[in-house]
Amino acid sequence: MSVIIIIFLTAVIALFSGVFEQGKWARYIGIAGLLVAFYVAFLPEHQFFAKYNSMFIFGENAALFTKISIVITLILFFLGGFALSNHRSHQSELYSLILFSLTGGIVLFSFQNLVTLFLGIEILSIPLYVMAGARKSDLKSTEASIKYFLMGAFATGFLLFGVALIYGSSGSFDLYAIHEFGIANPKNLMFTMGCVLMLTALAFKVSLAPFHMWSPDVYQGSPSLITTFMMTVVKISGFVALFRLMTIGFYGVFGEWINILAVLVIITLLLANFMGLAQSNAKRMLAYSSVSHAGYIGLIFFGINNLSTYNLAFYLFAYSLASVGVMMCLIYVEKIKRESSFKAFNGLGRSEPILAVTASISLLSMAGIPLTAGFVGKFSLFAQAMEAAPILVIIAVLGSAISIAYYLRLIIAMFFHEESTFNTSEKVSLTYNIVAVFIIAAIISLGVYPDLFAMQFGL
Amino acid sequence: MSGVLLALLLLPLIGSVFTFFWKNNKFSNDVALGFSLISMVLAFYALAYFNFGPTVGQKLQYEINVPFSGVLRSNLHFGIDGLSMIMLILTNILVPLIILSSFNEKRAYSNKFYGLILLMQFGLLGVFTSLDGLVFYGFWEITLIPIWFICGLWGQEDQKLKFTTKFFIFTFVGSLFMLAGLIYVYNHSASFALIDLYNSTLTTTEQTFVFWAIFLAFAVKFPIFPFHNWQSDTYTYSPTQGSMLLSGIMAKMAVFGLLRYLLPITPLAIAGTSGGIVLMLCVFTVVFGGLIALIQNDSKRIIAYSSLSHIGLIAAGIFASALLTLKGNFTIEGGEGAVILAFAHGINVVGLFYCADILFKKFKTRDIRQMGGLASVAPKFAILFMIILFGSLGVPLTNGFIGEFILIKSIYDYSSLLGVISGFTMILAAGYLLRFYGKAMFGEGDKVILSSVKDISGVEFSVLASLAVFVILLGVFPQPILDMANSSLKLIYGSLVF
Amino acid sequence: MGETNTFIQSVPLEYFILLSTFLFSLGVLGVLVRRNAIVILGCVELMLNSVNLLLAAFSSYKGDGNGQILVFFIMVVAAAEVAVGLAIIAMMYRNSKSVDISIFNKLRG
Amino acid sequence: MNSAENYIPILFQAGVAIGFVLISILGAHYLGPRLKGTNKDKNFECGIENEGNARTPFSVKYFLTAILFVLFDIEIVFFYPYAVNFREFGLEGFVAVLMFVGVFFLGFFYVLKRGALDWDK
Amino acid sequence: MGVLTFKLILVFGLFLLALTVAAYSTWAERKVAAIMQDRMGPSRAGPFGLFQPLADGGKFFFKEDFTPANAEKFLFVIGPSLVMFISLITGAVIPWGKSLNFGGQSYSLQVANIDVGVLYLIGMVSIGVYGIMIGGWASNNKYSLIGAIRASSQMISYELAMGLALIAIIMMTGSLDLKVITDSQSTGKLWGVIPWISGMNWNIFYQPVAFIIFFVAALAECNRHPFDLAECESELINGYHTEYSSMKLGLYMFGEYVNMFISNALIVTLFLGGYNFPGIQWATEHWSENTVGILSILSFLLKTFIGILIFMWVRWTLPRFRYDQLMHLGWKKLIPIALVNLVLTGGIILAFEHFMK
Repeated sequence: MSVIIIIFLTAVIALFSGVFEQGKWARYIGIAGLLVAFYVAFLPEHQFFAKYNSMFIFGENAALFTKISIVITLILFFLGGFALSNHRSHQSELYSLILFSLTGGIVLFSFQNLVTLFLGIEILSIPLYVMAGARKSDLKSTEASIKYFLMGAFATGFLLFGVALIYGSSGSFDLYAIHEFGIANPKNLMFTMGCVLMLTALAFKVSLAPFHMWSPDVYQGSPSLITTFMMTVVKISGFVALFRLMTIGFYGVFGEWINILAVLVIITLLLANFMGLAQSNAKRMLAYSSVSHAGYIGLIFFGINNLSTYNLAFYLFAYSLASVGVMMCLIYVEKIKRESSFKAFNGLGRSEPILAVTASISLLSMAGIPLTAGFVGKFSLFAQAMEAAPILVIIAVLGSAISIAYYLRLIIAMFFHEESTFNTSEKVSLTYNIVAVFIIAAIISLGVYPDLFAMQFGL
Repeated sequence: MSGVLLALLLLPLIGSVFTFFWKNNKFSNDVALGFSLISMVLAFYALAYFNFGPTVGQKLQYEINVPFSGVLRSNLHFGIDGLSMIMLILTNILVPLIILSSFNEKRAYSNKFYGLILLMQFGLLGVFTSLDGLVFYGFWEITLIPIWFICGLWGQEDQKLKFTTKFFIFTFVGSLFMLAGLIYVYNHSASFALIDLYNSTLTTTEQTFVFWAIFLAFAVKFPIFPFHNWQSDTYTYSPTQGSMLLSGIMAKMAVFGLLRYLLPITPLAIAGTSGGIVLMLCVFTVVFGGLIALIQNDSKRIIAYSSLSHIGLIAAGIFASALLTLKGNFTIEGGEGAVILAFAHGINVVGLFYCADILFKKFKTRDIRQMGGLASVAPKFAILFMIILFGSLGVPLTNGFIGEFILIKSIYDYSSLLGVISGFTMILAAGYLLRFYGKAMFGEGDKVILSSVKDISGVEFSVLASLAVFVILLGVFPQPILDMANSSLKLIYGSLVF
Repeated sequence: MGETNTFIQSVPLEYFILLSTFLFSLGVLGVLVRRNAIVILGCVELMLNSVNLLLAAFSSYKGDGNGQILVFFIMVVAAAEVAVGLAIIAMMYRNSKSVDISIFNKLRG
Repeated sequence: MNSAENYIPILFQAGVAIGFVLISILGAHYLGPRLKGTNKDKNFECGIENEGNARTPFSVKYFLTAILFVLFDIEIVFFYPYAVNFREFGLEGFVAVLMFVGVFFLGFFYVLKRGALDWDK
Repeated sequence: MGVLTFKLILVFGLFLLALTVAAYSTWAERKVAAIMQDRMGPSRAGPFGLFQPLADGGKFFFKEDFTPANAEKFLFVIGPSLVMFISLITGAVIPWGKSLNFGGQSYSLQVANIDVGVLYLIGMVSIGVYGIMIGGWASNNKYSLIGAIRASSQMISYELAMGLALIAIIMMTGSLDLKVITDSQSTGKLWGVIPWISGMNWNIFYQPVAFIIFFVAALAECNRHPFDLAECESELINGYHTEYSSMKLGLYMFGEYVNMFISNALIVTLFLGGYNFPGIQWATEHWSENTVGILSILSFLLKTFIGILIFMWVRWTLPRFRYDQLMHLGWKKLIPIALVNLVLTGGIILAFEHFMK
């Protein structure tokens, strides 16, 4: 909880830096605050917060996911200077909104009560609605914002109706009380209905097909840095919340929701990957790829064992790193070319080899090529789900196979075109190169030596 | 002694990185050649100290076993047995020759090109020496990336990207299924160590699933009908060195994987209907490849389909012996034939591709109908080409003969009908290869071209000559390879006996 | 609490559930059918408020105050959503001179 | 003391109010004269011709005021339950409310500084 | 006589009272203005022009009921109706007097004694905005729209301050029930030190700041001077009811005056001791229930009328604000002051209780 407080205060300070015409410091304030929070996440929780345990427990798992999210957000902050250079006038707001959103995400890692779950989701989402529309005069950004907002609010409605039904049947919001009620009354219709509604709502939030229809549009229309945030931290938060809720709270009606989830995962894997093939815009392709990754992560619910949380964390971290890696490249291209079609990437390998290599390795990591973190993540998921649902794994394998086709298109665009379409005078900044090298190092080292993750993030 | 293997593995990697960042394009080929030659010397050093004894030969030597991931239950486990040694030697012979074969060509970013070739060598060596399922899979996939870049970036025509990407996706799909299969076995065994994978207890149904999942990867890599779709296009449009790597060494990954992983892990599945089906497919591939090759006019395509035919024969032999063994008649003949033909095929196909490349350089076309009469102006080339061609044909006293003979015999032992059918391979090969040779070397050639071409250069000669030496050497003296393979194969086929 | 309970409990719980479900469905239908962004926002609010009603009813029947606490939070969040939503719709109107969401087909391939 | 009966008189009062409103609207409708005419039925524009639609966009300040009202009003709603149980919560509750007020002021101050309430600009 | 019967009678009585008060407020307003400006004021209809309101009412009924051609017909009617409706039912929770006794049974002089009376009031006040907004929008007239927007912006802005001021009162009594709030002002020592007058323990003595805020907010809520920016003639003709005529206009006008009456009743209830009069405790012990009841009603009405007079006094004395000044006052002054007041109230009460222990 101290982490939440630190990040919240950082956000407030960053926000007020803009008020006092010092918006250019907001990024550094955010970075400093995140570093402090990252450090604090390694410390044991202060005793003072024990009395809020009925709402909120910042346990080991929460700390693990918090660290991951903070690392990703830090990277985004480093990228922010270039990515948000068009938003100078309200950059402090954007940074503080990112931090507020992160706060909501951390609440989701540690909720103990459906009330906190709901609040976490809203704290996570509402800043995002604003951030999606950050390019105020751009109709695309507006469209992204309004679609995200309407869909998000719609999903919130379902979530709350589910919460109400669960409260009505079990008489409590407490996760463990619900857990016990579910075990005692697995056939309670109202409880099951509530469970299904909440599952639907969270499927909306993590964009599992067929509830994904908002995400390509939103991801494409939002400013790229914000898209990256949505693809990474938001997805981490959403999945951790879903995971906690389903495996702890609704354990009693496991048999009911696991089938629904299986169907969702199958649809997601096939649909998103096929749609990804059909795209001509790299950003939109990445959006579909993000949706398809929701499908892979969905495998975590099958064959749950004591390593599941670790697998989830690893996959999410690997996926987030890869997303940042690709999006970083996309941010650069979009900035220079003012568009993000595959064609815009032509010849990037010549003019900006480091960025292009980062993007390629990230894409290969997403596809699950060995020696990248993505492979280890996918492998763990497949290995876990293989026992419980081999069919799903086969479909996931097929999905991966399809996905490699569209990932390759981007790599081809970057490396296989002789003519460079980039103006050489606009070189990428040092920060980007450092971040790029960091991402390459992280992806490769996690892929070569996966236990590093367990060591660094304290499992 | 494990240092030798470590050096052998790391040297290409270091060479790759070094070459990749080597600014000077002029010397990058020399640097790459240097690295590969050192690697070759190391390989022969390892061979020299390799213990061939009939009982010790099956034991792993030069073993490296480093704990790697506790979470994934996997170790970095490498080691060399007879089977690995053969593949290791093949790789280390061919890579320097492949690099040397490109010396005459000017290409952009040649340092990157050689870096990728060395990276490829690293992956191949890893595949052939790894003794852990996960590590094996890792190296298996790693080989894909450099070859994709090599073929895609330095390929010959506009369509290169389309076909290399097709190749990538085909093989990647296969690999993923292999991953699924390996995971299934892994879930039922203590760890990813090879020995644990062997000892996993699976029912026939489960094994059938695993068998087809893993076989798919090998079938694509071989390739075996109906997964051959990518092959001829990719071979055709790749740069010559890419085709050499693909057909000469990468296809052998599948042979190796079949023997090392598929047979011992899924004996029950092979004993069921799956083994028979696969054998049929392989035999069909043999005939199919040969027939298609007969009607091709594109030099590289002829080689591609001939390769398809030979590889099909290898796979068919392996399965025929496996099926025989499972019936109770223990035999390792198919395995022996497969190993020796794999080695021979590696050398022959590289030579053939190089000859095709030389022909292309002389005639500026790959259409054999537009060639002709070269024998009169390039006698050295004609002779070396002939030797390699004979090896590929399986003429006695060349390296192809023994392998093909043993393989056809082993298939015949299992089923006389299939044996007879697969025997057509030799006749078909004679048909298409001699047609190729005849069209290219004799007959009426274009006088203008013929008047301007010279005989092969020194580099070309040295490559072809080295290959020709191996063709004859192994044809006369194949015993060392059989000895090396023997103990490993006994172990592998022995695991099929219940 | 006790006194309030008797008052609310004079109406069967099923009525509350049915009414809330009806209102909720109405909201869902509205969101799906209508094309005017403001009306959709209104429908979302209807959904949230039907949940409030349901929670308040459950809370009274169970004699447990927690449900009403969530009602408060829902109200707050709904307000925040309305604030953000209206701002977004105002931005939309400024950019496109319309609040009809069917004009949004700019984001394709 | 709180039962449905307590609310019934409100219904009476509502009924009376509705009755009065209905009577006066309908009464005036039927009692007064009715004259029609194109010019007469136009909107009042101080004697000049009507120009365009009356529902034209107006200053965004008004929207902002409405949005801020919704936000601050809902924050005020939180005070009501606290105020009722103020004595029971004691010091701890007061500290919590002080924090809440602090956040309220943060938001207020932000809005103020960002010029959302500057009507003279 | 059953409770409900009594309530029905009370409702009617209250209705008539509200109408009468509203009607005569118009008269009083003109008279007050006349006195302040040294004029006669209405004097033709009846003695001192006392029948003037009746004449006005009649005139409203017989004027043409005009509807602009491009107005939203339905909303055009709903607007004024809503204003009138809301102002009429707001009074339901106010305790108009102590109690009356008929046939041995005691009847509370509060139409609906509900325990969330304050919330009811706040809710009704909020809905009042809709009547004005709908009317202004439905007219399809630029002046009307601007007037309506101004009016609603102003009303919601001051609603915040009003709500915050109310919370301080609620913190003191710990109840949302207006009856309880009134009762708490009848007993106890003033400031804990002046024990000898009962019925004078008024909240205004404890919460002068809240009272001032509430009073100002009430002025603004009623769109009264000096906050009647919505209908300033020089800028907006007549604001949101520019297009209205006949009884629809009458409803708006009447609604406003009823609102003023109810607002003052509320101020009296919350701050000025409600129906309490000095010595009410003594009177309850010594006099009959009905006597006290009637006295309490009179006391309540007296305070209310004084409040209305002050409203009028303000109207004819102070100049109109500028719109930016109006909003600045509401947002930048009243809201922070009310918040600080709230925190101080809490702190002082807690400290006081702590030291008393």
